[in-house]
Amino acid sequence: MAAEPIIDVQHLEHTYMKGTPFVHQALTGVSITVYSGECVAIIGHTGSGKSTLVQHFNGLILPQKGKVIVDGADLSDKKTDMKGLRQKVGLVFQDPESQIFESLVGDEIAYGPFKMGWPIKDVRDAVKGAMEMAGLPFDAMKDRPTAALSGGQKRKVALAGVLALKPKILVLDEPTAGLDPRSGMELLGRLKTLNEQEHLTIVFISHHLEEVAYLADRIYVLDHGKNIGEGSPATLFSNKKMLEKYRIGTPETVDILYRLQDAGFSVNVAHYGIAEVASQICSILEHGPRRDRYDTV
Amino acid sequence: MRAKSSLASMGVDRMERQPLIRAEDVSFQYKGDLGEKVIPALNQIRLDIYPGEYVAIIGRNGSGKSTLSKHFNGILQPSRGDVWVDGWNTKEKSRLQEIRKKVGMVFQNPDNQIIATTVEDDVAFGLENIQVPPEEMDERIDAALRLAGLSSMRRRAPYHLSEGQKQRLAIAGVIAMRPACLVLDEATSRLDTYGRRELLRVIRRLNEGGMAIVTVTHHMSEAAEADRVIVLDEGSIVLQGPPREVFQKQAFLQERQLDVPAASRIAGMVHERCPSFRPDLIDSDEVAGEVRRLIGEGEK
Amino acid sequence: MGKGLTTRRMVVAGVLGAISILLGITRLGYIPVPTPAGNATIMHVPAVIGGIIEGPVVGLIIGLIFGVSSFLNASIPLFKDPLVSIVPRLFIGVVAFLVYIGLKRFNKYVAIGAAGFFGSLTNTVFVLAVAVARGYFTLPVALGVAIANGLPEAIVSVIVTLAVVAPWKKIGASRKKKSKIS
Amino acid sequence: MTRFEWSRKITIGHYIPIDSIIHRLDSSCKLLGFTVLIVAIAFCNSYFGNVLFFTFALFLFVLSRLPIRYGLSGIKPAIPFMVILAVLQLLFYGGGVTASGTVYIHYSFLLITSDSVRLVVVSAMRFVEIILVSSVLTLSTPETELMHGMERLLKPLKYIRFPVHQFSLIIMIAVRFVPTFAMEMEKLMKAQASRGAAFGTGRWWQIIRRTKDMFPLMIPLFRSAMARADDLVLAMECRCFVPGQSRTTYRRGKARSRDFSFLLIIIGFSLFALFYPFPG
Repeated sequence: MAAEPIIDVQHLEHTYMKGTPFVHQALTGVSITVYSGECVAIIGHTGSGKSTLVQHFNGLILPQKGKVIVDGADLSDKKTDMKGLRQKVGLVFQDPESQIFESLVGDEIAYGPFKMGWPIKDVRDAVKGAMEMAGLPFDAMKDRPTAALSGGQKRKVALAGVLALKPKILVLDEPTAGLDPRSGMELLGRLKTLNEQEHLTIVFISHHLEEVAYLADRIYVLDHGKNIGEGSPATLFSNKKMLEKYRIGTPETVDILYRLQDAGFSVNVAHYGIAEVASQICSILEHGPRRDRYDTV
Repeated sequence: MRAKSSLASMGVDRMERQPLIRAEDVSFQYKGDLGEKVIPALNQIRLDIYPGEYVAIIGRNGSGKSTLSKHFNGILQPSRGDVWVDGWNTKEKSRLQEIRKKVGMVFQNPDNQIIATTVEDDVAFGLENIQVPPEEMDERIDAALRLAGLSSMRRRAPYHLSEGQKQRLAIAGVIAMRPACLVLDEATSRLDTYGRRELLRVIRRLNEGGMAIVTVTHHMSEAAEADRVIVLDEGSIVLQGPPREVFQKQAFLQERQLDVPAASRIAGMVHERCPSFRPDLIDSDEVAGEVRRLIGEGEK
Repeated sequence: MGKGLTTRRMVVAGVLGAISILLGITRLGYIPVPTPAGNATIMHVPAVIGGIIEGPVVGLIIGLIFGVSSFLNASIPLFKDPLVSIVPRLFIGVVAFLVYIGLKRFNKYVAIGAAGFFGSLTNTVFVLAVAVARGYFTLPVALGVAIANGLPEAIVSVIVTLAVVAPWKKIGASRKKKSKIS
Repeated sequence: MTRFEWSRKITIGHYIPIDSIIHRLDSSCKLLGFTVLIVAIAFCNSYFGNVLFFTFALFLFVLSRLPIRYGLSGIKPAIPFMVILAVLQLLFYGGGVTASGTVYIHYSFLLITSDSVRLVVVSAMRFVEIILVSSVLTLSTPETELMHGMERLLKPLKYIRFPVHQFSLIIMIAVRFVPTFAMEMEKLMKAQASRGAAFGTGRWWQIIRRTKDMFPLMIPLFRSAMARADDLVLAMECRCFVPGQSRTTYRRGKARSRDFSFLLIIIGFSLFALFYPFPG
């Protein structure tokens, strides 16, 4: 992992509807750093400010207080080139298929590149590349009507529409929400490939801890507009107090380990994969209880 | 193991009771637009749902599970076969009102089920339709909102609610009509972990109060809560039974692109290495309990 | 067109009415094109669309919703007069429906465009007619506005109506088989 | 770039929850009374009648205990329009001189008569009066109450087979969905902007191009509206809704004699100010 920060957010605050009775402070001082090539998950329950935070990354919301630096550009600086920034940071919203408006797949994906004013040949190459990254065969799909696609395919088209701008950073707001589990798994697999093979920096919001565990190198936990925890999935899932206090929930496998721990068995919560849990249980059964009472007071 | 209060889980009782919903050889085809070839969405489904039962219907995308659930209150009528609700055929148009009063239904997107501009008016909407006397409405609205955990929201506008609260409002709007059965068509699929947990709590409470629940879901941990799981594939019922039996057939389910709860997979894996470990476990509580049981026996 | 207000027609009237209100209370209803007002409004387009897809009653109700919301939100004296802001709007969807039905057999695509055009002109002409009758404008001024504002607005209306209704009615999809990048 | 953050600010009603006689009025009586008043103002052509209406509008504002600045805030942005309109009317409306009218100025095409002056003054007054009256109504009544009031008001029309329930439900659905579409629209704008969209590009005369810039917003918005409509129809039918079938009503009117006296006063006053043959 390259140790170069590509997104640097310091003490960021944001208040909606300032000066009205409905004033609402969504961010109360977030500081997070994303390094180039990383895959970072942002979790926290509804209303914790996750969406507000990520909309700062491509300048849809400008910092009111605090600092946001994306790939060297300071977003508080009025001279920052927004168009360039939005090309560099691809933001995929929740239910992105709702933004599809062209009647043909190819045109839909080419919308962004055309708006950037690229020559037609580059547009074509960009669309082709994006479709392949999103798992849509170019020749078979580019002239298909968008109306006839399945839910999973529509989401891929929307993703390709963002990838076509060749972003360095991909930001996704609940990428698998509303998809059936199969399509969701496939999409996660694509994202993992993009991160590992195309070296795309990925930041994503998720409620789904299994998904976070699968994809993320590092997790930030947000609560009431503040980051209150950070770490690898293993360190975070080992922090039972935090999971409970901030209503984050626990993946089922972690939950089993906690229950065993509560019963006095010595288990390692950092090893929460299904096979790992099974083998931990087997070793308890095979080698006797090995209750470690000092471990769980 | 798990104590279920629902009467229907006791097999003896089931024989004597009349089914609330009965599907008899139901086949269904969507009408194609311009004579394109039509694939049957449902194929000779036979199914009984009993009062107070908690049933989960699972299956991959396009397996027909949503289509089936829409037959239970006459939104769709079978192309062949019949669906009976409390003795009434859903094909009888004049009975549709009665049928829908018996079988309430909640869908995926809560925003598109809320009609009124305040929470209480929305719950009242269904009551007005079935001509509940105005004097009785207040009490029914109260009760429904309390069950759905929304009592403090009565005068709120729906757009001030969270997604999870909106979905509970949709449920309140249905249960105020006092149906015998609540059908949930992927009602939790758009909710976050917390919202889903709250919603499941409401559903469990309703079931404990005697309401039959039919839930169509992608979430196996949700299906594990039911008395009976029905697996649909290509429009046919391919497997049904209590969750612990169904989720043991992991290879069979995986062939049909269905997962099983992580607890069941772990139980299966442990069982392979330690045969004394029960393979038919469905949640984390049971897995931990089984480890305790075996260790406890070993210590004796 | 069928009988009375079905549930479907009610709901379509409701959601399109909501869009009409939304376009009116935000700047989204204005498209910056060269007219004396500086932009063309598309707030009446939901009424046109409602008239085309669900018939005259739906068109009329959406027109009414548009009218009342434009009366309540008006900041121009002309539209704070209910006779100017509400009454003319009732006819937008009805005219759009009649034009669509009349031309449908000839060519659906043209019929939709024409409905958009005449629906929009109905708005312009009726509003101006009442305004003249009420003494806000003289006839020559009104004629000037009708041409300078009404025509661009009608063109905008045709484009938007076609873009929205044609895919919904599943026509026009066959017109284009290849994407631009092919 | 704050233009992306607007959906939260959308309000349809402008209700201000304070307590006053006007706030407490039964909404159907209030709605009827104010409608009559607004229509009467719209038709009033005399100076004297308008002075009366103006005074009455101020009186209502005082009764409602609403800060008068809320009423004035509706007038301020309209002042430039009022001036332009007044000039237009003065310059071009001279031709409409009646027998009883007096000619003040007549120079070449310019013709200013007592009638055109009256037109200018009266339409400006009418505008101010209607602003005041309609803001009292919307500031003192929550939107939901307004809708219920309307439904009760229209109820007698059932006897001429006007679908009152259906009509009020449509209005309810429209009001209910405005905030939903506002949020959706904001999300669409942000999502398309993230793909490099710019709204209002091209030269000023490129009408088609400028209209097409709105496609990424308008097409998804309408498609979503139709999809929501499909869902909502199902949800309503599942809750036993059958159009035209009789229903009970949760919200019943509680109009008392006080409300009826208010109604009578307002109607009586309107008729008087409108039809009494004031001199001049």
